[in-house]
Amino acid sequence: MDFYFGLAQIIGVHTLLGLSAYVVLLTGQVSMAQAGFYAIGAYTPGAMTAMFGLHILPAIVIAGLVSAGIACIVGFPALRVKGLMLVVATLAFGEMVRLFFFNLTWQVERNGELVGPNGAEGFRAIRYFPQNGWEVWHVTVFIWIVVAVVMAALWWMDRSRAGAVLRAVGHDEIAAQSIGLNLTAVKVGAMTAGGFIAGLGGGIYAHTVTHIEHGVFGVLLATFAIAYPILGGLGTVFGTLIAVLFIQGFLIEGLRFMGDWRSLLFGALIVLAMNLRPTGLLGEHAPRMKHLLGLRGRKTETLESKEAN
Amino acid sequence: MDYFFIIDFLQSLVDGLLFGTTYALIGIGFTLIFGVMRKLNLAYGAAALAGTYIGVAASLAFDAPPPLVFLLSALGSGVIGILVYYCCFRFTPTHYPMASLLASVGMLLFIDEVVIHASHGMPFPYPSVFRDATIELGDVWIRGDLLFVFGICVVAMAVLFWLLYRTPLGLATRAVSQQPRAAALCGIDPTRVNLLTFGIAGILGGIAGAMTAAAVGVISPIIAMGLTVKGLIAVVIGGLGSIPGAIIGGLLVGAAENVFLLLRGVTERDIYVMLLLFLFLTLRPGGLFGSSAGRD
Amino acid sequence: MLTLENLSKHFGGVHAVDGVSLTIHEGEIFGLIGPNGSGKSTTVNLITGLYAPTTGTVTLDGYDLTAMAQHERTAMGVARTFQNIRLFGNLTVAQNLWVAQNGHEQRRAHFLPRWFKAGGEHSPDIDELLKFSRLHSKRDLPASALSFGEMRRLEMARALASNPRVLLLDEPAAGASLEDGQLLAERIRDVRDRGVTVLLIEHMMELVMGISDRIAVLNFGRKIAEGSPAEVQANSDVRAAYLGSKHKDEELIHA
Amino acid sequence: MKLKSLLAAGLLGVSTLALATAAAAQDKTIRIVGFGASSGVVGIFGQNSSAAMQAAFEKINEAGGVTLADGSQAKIVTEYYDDRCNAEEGISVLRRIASTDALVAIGPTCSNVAEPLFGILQAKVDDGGDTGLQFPVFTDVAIKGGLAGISEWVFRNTPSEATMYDSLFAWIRQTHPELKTIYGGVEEDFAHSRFTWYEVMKKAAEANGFEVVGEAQWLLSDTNFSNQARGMRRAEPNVVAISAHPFTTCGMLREMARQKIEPEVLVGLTSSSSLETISGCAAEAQGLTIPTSFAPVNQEAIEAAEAVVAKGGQMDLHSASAWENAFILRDVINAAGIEGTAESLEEDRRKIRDALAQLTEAPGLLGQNKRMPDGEAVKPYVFVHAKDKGWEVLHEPSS
Repeated sequence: MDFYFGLAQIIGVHTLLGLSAYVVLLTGQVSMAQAGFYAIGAYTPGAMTAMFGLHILPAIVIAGLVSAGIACIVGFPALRVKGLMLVVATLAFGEMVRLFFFNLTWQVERNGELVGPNGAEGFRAIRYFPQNGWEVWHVTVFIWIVVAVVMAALWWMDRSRAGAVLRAVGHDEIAAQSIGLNLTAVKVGAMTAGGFIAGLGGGIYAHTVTHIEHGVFGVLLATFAIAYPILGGLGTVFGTLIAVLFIQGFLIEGLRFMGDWRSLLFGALIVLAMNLRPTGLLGEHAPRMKHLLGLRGRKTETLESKEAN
Repeated sequence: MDYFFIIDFLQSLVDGLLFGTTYALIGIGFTLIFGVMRKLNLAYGAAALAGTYIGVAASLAFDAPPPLVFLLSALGSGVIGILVYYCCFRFTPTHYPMASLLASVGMLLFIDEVVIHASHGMPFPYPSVFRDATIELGDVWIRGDLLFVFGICVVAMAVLFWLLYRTPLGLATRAVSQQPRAAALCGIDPTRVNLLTFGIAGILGGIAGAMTAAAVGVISPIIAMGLTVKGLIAVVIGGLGSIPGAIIGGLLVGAAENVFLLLRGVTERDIYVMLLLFLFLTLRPGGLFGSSAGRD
Repeated sequence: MLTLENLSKHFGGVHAVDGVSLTIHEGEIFGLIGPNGSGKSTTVNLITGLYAPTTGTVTLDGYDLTAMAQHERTAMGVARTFQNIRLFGNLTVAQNLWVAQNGHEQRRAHFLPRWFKAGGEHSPDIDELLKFSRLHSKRDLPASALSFGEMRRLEMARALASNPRVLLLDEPAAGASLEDGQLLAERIRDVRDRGVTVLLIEHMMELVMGISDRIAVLNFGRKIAEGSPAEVQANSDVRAAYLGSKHKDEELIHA
Repeated sequence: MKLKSLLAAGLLGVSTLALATAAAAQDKTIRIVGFGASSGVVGIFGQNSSAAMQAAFEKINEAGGVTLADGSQAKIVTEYYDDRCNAEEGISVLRRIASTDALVAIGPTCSNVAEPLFGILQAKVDDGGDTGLQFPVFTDVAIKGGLAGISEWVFRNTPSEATMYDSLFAWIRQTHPELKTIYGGVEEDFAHSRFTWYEVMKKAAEANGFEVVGEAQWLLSDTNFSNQARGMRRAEPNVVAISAHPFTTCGMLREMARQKIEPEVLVGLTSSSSLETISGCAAEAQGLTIPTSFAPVNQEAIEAAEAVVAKGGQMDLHSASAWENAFILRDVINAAGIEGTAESLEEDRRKIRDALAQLTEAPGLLGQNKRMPDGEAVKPYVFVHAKDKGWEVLHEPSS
């Protein structure tokens, strides 16, 4: 049973990571910096609970806030560029964060042992959960409460004007500017929100694995962060969740019985999925009730492909 | 400043510049593909690597001479490039670039895994030429094999320029990259052009992969990520869509990497390279030779 | 009300707009015409802030807009449509108007509720605008599913949603038939009657001559004439400029 | 007619299947599961480990399997789970294993998986306040020093690098008394390589009177070593120690050859004494000396290596540990009085843990392995060097 709870933990944490990229992707920005915010979020509360004995809850909230703050600061210069330039600029930022932690050694003595980030060796013994009597299922419930709160907030935002504004900016920046939207504010706002969510995710991640090191937060993780929302579809927050279930639940755990073939299938199935459902598993538009009931015509999509460009 | 430092500095610069040509080739490949499709092909580095492994296979199977190994690496990578086009770009909608972006990520993972599967992740020796020859200019040594790498890359670029500016194919490619719709109206088949571009970019990537492997003398699947990232950096420094820019960008990345290695040590090297890149991008979003300031 | 003073924009060696000065009065429909490449669209882009001018200023009611960002200009009351329609195809018709509702009503106290209240696309303001644009029945369709004419109407409604004082219409008749043109003329008058000043940039002479209170003519980035439709039509420089392109000349004579 | 025969064939198939299941149910089995990276760049470790385990368990089962508490014999069944060298996946895999009837797990292969994995286990047994997982893990491959101390549920049969390198440098000191200086090369971003240079090789060299005259650092995926090699050339070291994996070891060795750096002794990282180094750069690696806890030096070791090769793997110091673990676990199970029933699962796991903790010695392919109180092992070792496209035993310290 603990195995399923553990798997649910992984899915929850990755959902947060994916949602952090989702917010930014809504504005049309492909940010590879999410792994960097996730790393900041992992090291900060790791340090707070393991080194200074703080409670987990304030620790991860602070993690979110610190990541959000840094995302906001980085957003101003980074979001001046777009498209491929942005991909590379944010990738550079993410790598900078990773390499910062690669070089960071800061250990304090606690109960006779040195605790804290130790450069390339990583940050060991972030054992808040087991040390404080949290069973695996407690942790799982805790994670999913956080995920549910974040998803509800994002779902609400999606239905509010803020969501429409993000999508408007993502669709056409020139038109968005022409109706009086402040692009910088919108994009930096999205980046900050994304940073906050990534920070929460990172904070939880650090506590579920107990040991973090710079290598985890590399380009591959950043790629996964954007892969979840794109694979799931940008129409709704549930797309990201579905994609995380697909990748972590099906491709990684579900296909374990395939043995050697699993890793090969992993990439191949992503390619296949994007060819069959280019706008993601749940599609690009927020599915409304009547669409879900099958009333949605293919017509709108063909029209749109003509219109775009 | 002591004498050793100056020599080291010069040597780093020379090595970096020579090695930078491989980054430049990858950068050109990215730029070519981006030029005609306005899309990012993240599977590119992996395709280059896979091509290089095809060369290795030939070298292991029938002891092929180095030039043949290089040629097979380049051609193999070209074929894989075309395969990538069909798997990730041909059937995904043009107006939704994220589909092909993610498909190419899937392809990257897939190709990597196929290579690892076939090779068991083992490093293999890769043939190189002039390995033991060095030209000694005082205390600065120029490696014969790097000079060869440099030479091959320069030749590849020259051939590319000839293709782009002196042949009908090049004209069509440039037409598609500048005015895709007008080009289509003029009867240029964009699919054919895309296909050729992926093929040519693949060949360039294969050469870059082969030359990287030849310079190290060993090939391992772990170099794919490095090639991809360095190539991307070269492109954006040089400015999107600019081939001369990609070349300068590649050389700069090579040089900067080596100089920072000398100045700040290996663990901090990449921080400075990335910081430089980040500042560069945000302060000069168009790149060195970019025409349209960060648009698209 | 809206004043351009000695406005220039150079792209490299090309002087797209060259020392243009114009004054548009409150409540009028002002036509801006000129042959292809005469700098009309560049002028619009300079007014809305998409381009920064090489020299010159843009003022609205005495406020200097020149240094303002685009969204700030919109808040001041400048709105526009685009020659090649730019809608948010991923949003519904009503949402297209909703996102444009910021402009003058921005008040800090209402910031959060205004941004994070769900379902606000069903407000009376939006309903009114949708009815005005005859799009009410399509309010929940994606904007990308509209017909061409509907898209034009929606774009104009979206511009109006930002509660502008001046509306810049960049070739609103492009791609429309003659009858559509007449309908369009009525709509433009309706917009003016809502109290919005209209700057109309147009190729279709019939439309411009028919509804404009005053007209300015650009050629090679310079203003070559300004006045009432009749005055402009009589101007010899204008005739000469349009003679350069035969097709336009015919249009001018027809009008 | 056709349909009938098809149906008949189907029925026959089902019944044989049923028979087979019934037959299997009669034999008691216990499950020991392996896990580690068997795909990806470092997949070779897992593949070798898996082959070694399979070969070992097959041999054990042929000899009758293990004896349970009631005196009955049980066969060992095994499986291998791939964690792709990813910490989260490693944890997930271990939880999955713990949720089955497996008694003990052998793994993982990657040190960066091992650290977090051991972190989620209960740190001290019988500590009610610690809700960490209670499942015995007997590590074969992940070799980075000092990891078993993280949890009392962890035991490792990896060789003690500290002991081996100390002995290696002492031996070098003895056989080459004239050598004075050493230069280190280290792959900075790989936990194992880094640890082994700074905490093991460097200390061992200094303890044996070598002067460290410099260090060259590079990263896992680096392809250009000329700067690093130049520093090395100037220092003119007598001994060069390279703590890196085969890819960069080969890259560095090539660069050294190019710059004509010819130290008298060349020392390598334990993990490099594998086929990979030979495959990558046999010529340059010539003379590379590495301590290893496995070499086919006796009849048993040779036979074990052959059995593993027959399973499609390679026997090296890592997979040899997997092989040894299988036999140690057999002895432990025989001695511990395992019931092997679904009800006794938790108790059986605990018994295995306790029995492993009590071991002070365990048999190994090269002789007796010493079991340390912190769960680590000190194993017999030999020094090998690369020669003519293979590894050859250079010196056997025990003899």
